[in-house]
Amino acid sequence: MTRVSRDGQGNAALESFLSPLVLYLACALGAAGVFLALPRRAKGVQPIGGLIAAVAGGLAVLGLTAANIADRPNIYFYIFAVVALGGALRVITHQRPVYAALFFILTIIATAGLFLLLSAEFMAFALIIVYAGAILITYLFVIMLATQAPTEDAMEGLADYDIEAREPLAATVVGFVLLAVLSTMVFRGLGQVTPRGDATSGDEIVAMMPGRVETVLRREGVLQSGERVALDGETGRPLIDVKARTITLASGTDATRLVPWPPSLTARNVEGVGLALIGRHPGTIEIAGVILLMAMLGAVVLSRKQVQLDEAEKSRQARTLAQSMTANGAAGPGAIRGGGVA
Amino acid sequence: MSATFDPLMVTIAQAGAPAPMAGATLAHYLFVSAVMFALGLIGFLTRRNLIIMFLCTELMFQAAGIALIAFSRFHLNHTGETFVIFVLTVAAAEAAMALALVVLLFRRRESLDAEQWDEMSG
Amino acid sequence: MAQSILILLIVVPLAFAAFLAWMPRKHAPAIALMGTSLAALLGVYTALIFDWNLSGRFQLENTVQWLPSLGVALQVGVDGVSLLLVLLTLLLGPICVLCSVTAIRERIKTYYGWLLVLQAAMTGVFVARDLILFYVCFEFTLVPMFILISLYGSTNRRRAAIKFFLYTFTGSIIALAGLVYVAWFAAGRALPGSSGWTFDLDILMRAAAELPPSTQAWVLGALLLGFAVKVPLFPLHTWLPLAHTEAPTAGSVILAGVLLKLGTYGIFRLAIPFAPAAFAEYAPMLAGLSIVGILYGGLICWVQTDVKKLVAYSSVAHLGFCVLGMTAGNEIGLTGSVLYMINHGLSTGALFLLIGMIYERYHTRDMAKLGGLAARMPVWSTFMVFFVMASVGLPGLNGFISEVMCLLGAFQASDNWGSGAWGSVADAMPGATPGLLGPWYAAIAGVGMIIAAMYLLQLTGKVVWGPLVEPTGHGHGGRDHGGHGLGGHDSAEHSTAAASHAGGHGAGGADASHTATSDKPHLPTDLTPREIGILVPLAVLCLALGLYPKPVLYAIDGSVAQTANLIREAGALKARPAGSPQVEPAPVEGAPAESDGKASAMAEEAAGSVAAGDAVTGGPGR
Amino acid sequence: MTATELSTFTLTLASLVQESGHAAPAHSEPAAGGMATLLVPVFTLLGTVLCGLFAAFKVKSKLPAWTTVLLLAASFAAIVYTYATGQGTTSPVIAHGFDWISITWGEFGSAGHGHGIAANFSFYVDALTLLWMLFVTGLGTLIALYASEYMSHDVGAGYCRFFAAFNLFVFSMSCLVMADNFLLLYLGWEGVGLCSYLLIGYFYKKPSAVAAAKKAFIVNRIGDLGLALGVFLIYVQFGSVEYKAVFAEAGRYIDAARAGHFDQIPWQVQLIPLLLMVGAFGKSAQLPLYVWLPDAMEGPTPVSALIHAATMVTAGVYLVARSYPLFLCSETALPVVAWVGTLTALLAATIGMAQFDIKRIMAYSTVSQLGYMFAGLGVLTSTGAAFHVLTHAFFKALLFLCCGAVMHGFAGQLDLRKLSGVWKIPGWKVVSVGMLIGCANLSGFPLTPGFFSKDMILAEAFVTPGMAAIGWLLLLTAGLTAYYTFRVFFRVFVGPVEYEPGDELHAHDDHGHDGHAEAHGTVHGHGDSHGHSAATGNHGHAGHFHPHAPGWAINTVLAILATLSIVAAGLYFMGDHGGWAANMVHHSTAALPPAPADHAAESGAGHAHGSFLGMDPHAVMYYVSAVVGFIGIGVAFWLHFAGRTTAATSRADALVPKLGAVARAAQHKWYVDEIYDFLLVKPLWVLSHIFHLIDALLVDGLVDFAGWVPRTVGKVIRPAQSGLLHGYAIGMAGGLAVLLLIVLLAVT
Repeated sequence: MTRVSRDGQGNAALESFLSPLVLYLACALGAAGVFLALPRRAKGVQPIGGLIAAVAGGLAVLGLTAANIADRPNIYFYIFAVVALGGALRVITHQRPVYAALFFILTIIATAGLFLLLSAEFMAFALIIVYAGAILITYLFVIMLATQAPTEDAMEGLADYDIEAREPLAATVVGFVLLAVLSTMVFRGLGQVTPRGDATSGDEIVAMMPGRVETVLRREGVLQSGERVALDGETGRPLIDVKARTITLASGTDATRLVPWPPSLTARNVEGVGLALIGRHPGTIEIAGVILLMAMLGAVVLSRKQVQLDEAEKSRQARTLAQSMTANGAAGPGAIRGGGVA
Repeated sequence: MSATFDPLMVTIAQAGAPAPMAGATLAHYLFVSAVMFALGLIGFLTRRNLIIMFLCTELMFQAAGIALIAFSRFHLNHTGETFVIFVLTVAAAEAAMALALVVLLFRRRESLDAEQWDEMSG
Repeated sequence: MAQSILILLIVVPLAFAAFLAWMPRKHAPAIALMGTSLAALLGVYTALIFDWNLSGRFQLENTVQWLPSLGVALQVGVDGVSLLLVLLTLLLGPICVLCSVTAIRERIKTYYGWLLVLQAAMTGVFVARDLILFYVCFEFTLVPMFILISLYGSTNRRRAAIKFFLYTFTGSIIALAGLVYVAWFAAGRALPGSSGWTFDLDILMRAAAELPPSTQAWVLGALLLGFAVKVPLFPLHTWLPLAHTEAPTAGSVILAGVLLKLGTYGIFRLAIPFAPAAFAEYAPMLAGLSIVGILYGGLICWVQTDVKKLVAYSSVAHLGFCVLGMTAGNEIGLTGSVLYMINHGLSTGALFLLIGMIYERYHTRDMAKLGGLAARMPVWSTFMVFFVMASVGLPGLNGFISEVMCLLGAFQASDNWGSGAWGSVADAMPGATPGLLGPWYAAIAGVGMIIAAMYLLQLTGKVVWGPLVEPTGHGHGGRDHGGHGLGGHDSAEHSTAAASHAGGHGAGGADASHTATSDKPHLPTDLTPREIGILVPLAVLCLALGLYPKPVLYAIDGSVAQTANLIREAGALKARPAGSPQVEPAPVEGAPAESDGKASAMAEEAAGSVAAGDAVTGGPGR
Repeated sequence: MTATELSTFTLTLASLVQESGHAAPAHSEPAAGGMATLLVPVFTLLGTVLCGLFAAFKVKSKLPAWTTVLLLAASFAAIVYTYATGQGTTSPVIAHGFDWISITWGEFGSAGHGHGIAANFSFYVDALTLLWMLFVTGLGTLIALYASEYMSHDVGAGYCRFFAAFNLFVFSMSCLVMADNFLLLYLGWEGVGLCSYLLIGYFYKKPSAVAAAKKAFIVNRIGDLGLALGVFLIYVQFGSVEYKAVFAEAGRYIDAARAGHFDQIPWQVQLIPLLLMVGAFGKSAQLPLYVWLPDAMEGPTPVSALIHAATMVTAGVYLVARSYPLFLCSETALPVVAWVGTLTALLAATIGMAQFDIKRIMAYSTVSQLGYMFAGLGVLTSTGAAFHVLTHAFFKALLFLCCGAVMHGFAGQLDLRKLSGVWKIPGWKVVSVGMLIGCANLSGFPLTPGFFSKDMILAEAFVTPGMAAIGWLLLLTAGLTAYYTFRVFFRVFVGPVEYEPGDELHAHDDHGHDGHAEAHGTVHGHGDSHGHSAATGNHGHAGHFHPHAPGWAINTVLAILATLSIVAAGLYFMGDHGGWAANMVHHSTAALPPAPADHAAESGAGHAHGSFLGMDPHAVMYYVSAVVGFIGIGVAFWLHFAGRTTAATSRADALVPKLGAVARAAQHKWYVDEIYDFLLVKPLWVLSHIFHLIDALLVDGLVDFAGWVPRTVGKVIRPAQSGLLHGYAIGMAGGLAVLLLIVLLAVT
C-alpha cells in the first residue's frame, strides 16, 4: 500500500506509536471489511464485513495502546471510540436513511463522550444539543419528506439508490489509502509536537474575576470580612498572580496581605471557552453569525421558491405525453397544440 | 490524564485540574478521528442518497471536531474548542441550506439519487 | 486644459458614451456625433497648441499616478507621429457616426456607445507614453470592434468576429510577453531615473538598448508576432478580409483607417526602439514577407468578386508597402511608412465608405451584380475614381508620396548588406540615406504598383464604368436600355430621373423593391448631401497631402530621424552573425468554437411543446 | 550589331560629345525666372475645378469648352511670353512654385546635398521645355476649340467631364515637361496617364472603351515602374532628383564618356538610362509596351489627336531628350533606344498597312513615327527627334482631327471600305485638303515639314557608324508609311462617292443635336449583316443618311493646323545650325553636336563618318527619301485608286491572298495582343486564382486548423467530466491521497 519511510527519525516516531506493519495491515483489513460492509444486494456479507472492520479497528487501536501502554487512555475512551466508529460504520452502511441518521446520533453521543474525556464539557453538551437535538432532527424530517412512496417491486420499500453502494472498491481504496497516509503523517509528526500550555495556563481567566476569587476564598475560609482582592493602583487590575499563584488581599484602606492560591480555585471549561472565543477569536463569532444569518436567509429564499420542472424533466414528460398522444392516433407536437386549442 | 487506571472514577470527565496529556494519548484520539474521517469519506463516495451523503459530510466534520478538541486538550488551551464551535456553526448552516436544496431537488426529480444530477457533464 | 488635453481626448468619448447610455435611443446618433465632434475639436485645439517646431519631442505630457507601487501610471504625451495619427482617429470619428445614421437601425445605443469607446481606446494607444496604458488600450480596441462586427455585421459576422478577436488577441498576448520581458529587464537594471518597476516608455527604451542581441531577437519576434497580426503581415492576414467583409461600414472604416495602424505604430514605437539591432538584422526577412504580401495580396485582389473583400485584400498589399518602408530603416523609408499610415487611413477608409453607400442601396457587394454605376450615380462615381486613384498611388494625391518614399527607402542598400555591387551609398553620395534593404526589394515591390493598378482598375472598370448593371429589383426597370443608340443620353436622363426620384415621385418598381427588401429609409439614387459631406473632407485631405505634404513631412521628421539613428547605431554596433536563427511568426489562431446551438434549440422546442401540452393536460407533474 | 561596330559607335559618340563643346549646360546654377510658366498649371487647374463646378451645377451649355479654350489660350500666351522674353531660351531658369516633397533630416541636413530629398513644385525652363510647351499649349487650345464642336452632342455632365479631364491633362503635361526634378516629372507622367485613362474611357458604357482605358493605364504603369526605379537609382547615385544637381553630377561622367572610357563610369550610372527608357517606351508606345496605343483610339477623337498623337506620347521622347546627359553616359542605352525605335517603327508600319479602321491606321502610324523619334535620339540626333516631334504633333493632330471630322460626320464610320469620295461631298473640302496635307507630311512628301524632320533622322542614321542597318530599316519604313498613309487617302477621300454610317457602337460620337438619332435608329436596325454586299445597301442608306459637314470650329482648327503643317517647314531654314528646333535643342540638356548636315560640313566628313552607299548621307538623303516616298504613294495609287469603282474593294484585295499568312498576321497585329495574353495575362490570372486558393485553403486553413485542434482536444476529453458529484469527489479525495503520498515519499 504505502512504502515505509526511510527516514530514521520519522520512522522512529511512527514506530514509537504504532508499528507500521500493524497500521497498514489494519488499514488493509479495514478496507476489506468496510468494502464488504457497504450496502449491497447480496445478503449476509455485510455483517461479516462489519466484523472484519471491527477486528481491524481493534487491531489498530490495541496496537496503538500496546505500544504506549504507559500513556494509554481512559477505558471510557475505548468504549466511546468503539461506539462512535461503529455508529459511523453503520451510518455509511445502513441501507435505510432513517437508521443511518439514528446511528449518526449514536456517533454524536459517543463523540460527545470523547469530548468529555477531553475535558471539553461545553463542547460535548453543545454537540448533543446542536447536532442530536437540532440538526439530526432536521435530517430526519427531510428523510421523511423525501422518501419515495414504496412501490411493489422495490426491496422492502427501499429506494434503488439506497440499496447498493456506488463504486465501493474505488471508494474504500481511496479512503483507506488516505487514512494510512494521514495516520502515517500524524504519527510521524506527533513526536515533534510539544504542548504549548501548562496546568495553570487555564487559570488566567480567574485573574480577571476577583469576585469569583473572593467567593472561593470565602468558601475556603481564607477571606476575612472586610477584605477584598486588592486592585493595582495604576491599572486597576486585581492583584492576582497566576504564575506565582498568590493573591493579594486588601482590607480597609491600605493594609494588604498575600494569600496562597486555593486548590479549588480553577477555571471552568465554559469560562475558558468563553474567554478564548471572545478574547482571542472574536472574528470567529462574527463570521459564524454571518454564516448563520446567510444560511437562514438562504433557507427562507429556497423554501419560498416555487419549484419549476426543469427542462430535461419537461422534455421527458413531454415525450411521454407525445407517446401517449401518438398512441391515440395524433402525430407530433402540432397535434399537441391542436389539442391545446381544443 | 492520570497515569493510573481507575475504573471506579466517579466522573468520566478527566477535567478538574487538567494535567498535561501525553502525545501517545493524543495519538489515540487522532487515530479515531482519522478513521472516522475515512469512514465519512467512504460513505460520501459510495452512497447515492443525497441525505446520507450529507450525513457523511457531517461525519467528517465530527472527525475534524475530535481532532481539534484533542489538540485543544493537548495544548491546554481553548482554541481548538473555539474552532469546533465554528465547525458546528458551519455544519448547522450547511444542514439548513443543503437540506433545503435537497428538498427542492427531490421535488424536481422525485428522487434523492445524486446520479440524477449530471448537468455539468461535459 | 493644455496639460490635460490628451487625457481629455480619451475621456470625452467615454463620457459621451456613458451619457448616451442614459439618454433615449432616438438621441443616440446626435449624442455620438456631438461626442466625436467635440473630440475632433479638441484634437484641432491640440494641434494648435502643439509646438510643431519640436515635433520630434514628446509634448503635452501628463502623468496621473495609477499604481505607484508597480510603477504604472497614466502617462500621456504626443510627438508629431502620434499626434497625426490621433488627428486621423479623431477625424474618422464623426465620419463613422455620420455614415452609420441610415445604415444602423437597430440597437443603436449599443452601437454608438461602443463606437465612442472604440475611439477612446484608439486615441489612448496613440497618446500612451506608458506601456501598460498602451497595452490596455491596444487590447481594449478589440472589445468594441468585436461587438460592432458580431452584432451589426452581415451574414457571416459571428465567425468573423470570433476569428478577428481570437487571432489578434493571440498575437497580442505574445506581444505582451515581449513587452513584459522588456519591463522586467528594465526593472532588473534599475537604471538611473527609475526605481524598480516602471513602464515609462522612455526609460524602457533606454534600458532595452542594453538587451543582448540574442534576447533582442526574441523580444522582436514576440512583439512582431503581436503587431504583425494587427498590420497584417503576409501569413497572418487571413482574419482581415473576413472581418472587413462582415463588419458594418463604420467598422470597416475604423478597421482600415486606424486599427491596422496600431500594428505599424506598434512596430514603429515599440518594436524598433526595443530591439533595434535585431530589427536591423531581421529587416530583410520582414521586408520579404511584406513584399510577398504586396504581390500575393494584390493578385488575390485581382480575382475577387466581392467589392469589399477586394478592398480588404488591398489593405494587405498596401500595408505591405508600409512595413517595407519601415524595414528600410532609413529616414526616407520611415517617413514614407508613417505617411502611409495616414494616407491609407484616408483613402482606404473612404473606399470603404463608398462601398458601404453602395451596399446600403443595393444590398450586394458582388461585382457581377453591379456595374456601370457612373450612369446612375455620377457623384458617387467621381468620388470612387478619385479615391481609387489615391489608392493606386497617383502622384498629386496622398498615396503617391508615401508609396514612393517607402520604395525609395527600400531601394537604398546598406553598407553591410550583401549588395556591395550597388556601392556604399553613404560614402559616395551624401544625399542618399543608407538603409537596410536593397534595390531588388524596391524593384520587386514596385511590381505591386502595377498590380495595384490592375485590381483597382478592375474594380472601377466593373463597378463604375461599363454597361449599367444593377441587382434585380433595383433601379429603373433592371438593365439599362441605353447602349443602343440612346446611350449618349443616358447620363442626362438618369440625372433627371434621379432628381425626380429624390423629390418623392418614386419610380414605381424601385420604390416597391426597396420597401420589399428592407424597411430602411429610402435613399436617393445618388449620394445625399450627408454622404457627400463625409467624403469631401477626406478628399480634400487626400489632395492636400498629395500636393503640399511639407507640413506633415516636417511634423514627422524628428521622430523618424531619431528612430533611423537608433537603427543605424544598433546596426553598426552589432557584428553580423552568419546563419542567424529565424524568427518566423507562426500562424496562431484559436478558431471560433461554434456554440452548439442545436441542442438548446431542441430543448426550447421541447419546452415549447410542453407549454403547449400544459394547456392540454393542465400541467403535467404538478 | 557586332562588337566592333559598337565600339566604333562608342568612339564616335565620344568624339561627337567632345566636339560639342558644352556637353552639360547645367553645370552652372540656373537662375530664377520664367515665372510666367507657373501660370500654366494654375490656369489648367482652374479650368479643371471650373469644369467640375459646371458639372456640379448641371450647366448645359458649351461654357466648359469656352472656359477651357480661353484658359488654354492664356496658357499658350504665357509660354509665348516666356519664349519671347527670352527666359530660358539660352540658359535654363528655374521658376519655383512651392515646396512639394522637400525634407532634410537632423544634423545631416545641409542645403542641396543634404541628407534628405528635395522635389519641389518648380519648373525648369529651358529651350527644350519651351519647345514642348509651345506645341502642347498651342495644340491644346486648338483641339479644345475643335472638341467644343465635336463633343457638342454630349453637352451636360459628359461635356464637363471631358473638359475637366482635358484641362487636367494639360496641367499634368505641363508638370511633366516643365518639372525641375524627376519626381514632379513623375507626377506629370502619371497624371497624363490618368487623364488618358479617363478620356479613353470617356464612353464608359462601351466595354471595349473601358478595357482599353484599363489597358492603357496598366501598360503605362509597367513603364512607370521602370521610370520610378530609374529615378530611385538617380537619387541613390546622385543624391538628388533635381535636374540641376543630377546633370551637374552627370557632367563628371561625361568627361569619361568623352574619352570613350565607359569602364570608368559606374555601371549603376549606366543602368539609369536603361531604366528610364522603360518608362519612355511605355508612355511613348514602343516595342514591348506599344499595345495600348491602338486600343486607346476608343476615346473621343480630339483626345486621340491631342494625347495619343501629338503630346502625351511624345513624353517618352521628351524624357530621353531631357536626360540625354545620362543616356550619353551609358554605353548601351542609346543603341538600345535606336534599335527599339526602329523595330517599333517597322512593326507598327506593317500592321498599319493591313488595318481597315482609319483611326487605328493613324494610331499605328503614330507608334511608327514615335519609333522614328526614338531612332533619331538613338542615332544622336536629338535635334531631328525634337523636330520630328514638333512636325509630327502638327500633322498627326491634323490627321486625327480630319479622321475625327469624318467619323463625326458619318456616324462613327471608320472603316475605309465603307467610305469613299468624301472630297466630292459638299462641305468636306477643308477636311479633305487637311487630310491631304497631313498625309503628304506623314509620307514624307518633299518640302513638307515631315519630309525635313524625317530626313534629319534618316541621314543621321547613315552618318552614325554602326547604325546603317537602322538607316535601311527606317528607309523601308518610310516607304511603307507612304503607302499606308495614301492608302487611306485614296480609299476614303477620292474615288466614287459612297458611304455607309457607322454602327451603333460609335453612336456616342455622333447623334443627338440635330435629330439624327431617329434616322440612326432605322439605320442601326440593319445591323452588321450587310457584309460585302453593302454597295447596294449604301445607296439606300444615303437616302436616309446625310453626313453632316463639319462646322466652323472644326474647319477653323483644321485650317490652322493645315497651315501650320506647311509653314513649319520654314522652321528648318530658320536660323543657322539646322533650323529653329536645333537651336532650341542646342540650348537645353538635350544638346548634342550641331545638326548633322552642318556637322558634316564643318568636320569635313570626318574620320568615322558613315555613308549611304558611298555617298554623303546628308547630301543624298533628300532625294533618296523623296524617291522612297513617291514609290510608296505610287503603289498606294495603283492599288487603291486606279480603277477603283466601289468603296469596298480595290485592286489590293486580289493581292492579299497571295501574301497568305503574312498578310493575315499583319491584319491581326502579328498576334501580339494574343501572345501577351497567353504569356502574361493568363498565367497571372491563373496564378492569382492559385493564390486565392492557397489563401483560403492553406494560409487560412492553417489558422483554422490551429483553432480546430483545441476544440477537438476538448471534445475528446470532455466525457471525462461526468458531471456526477461522486466522480468529482473521488477525484478530489484520490488526488489528495496521491498528493499526500507524494509529499510523504518526497520528504523522506
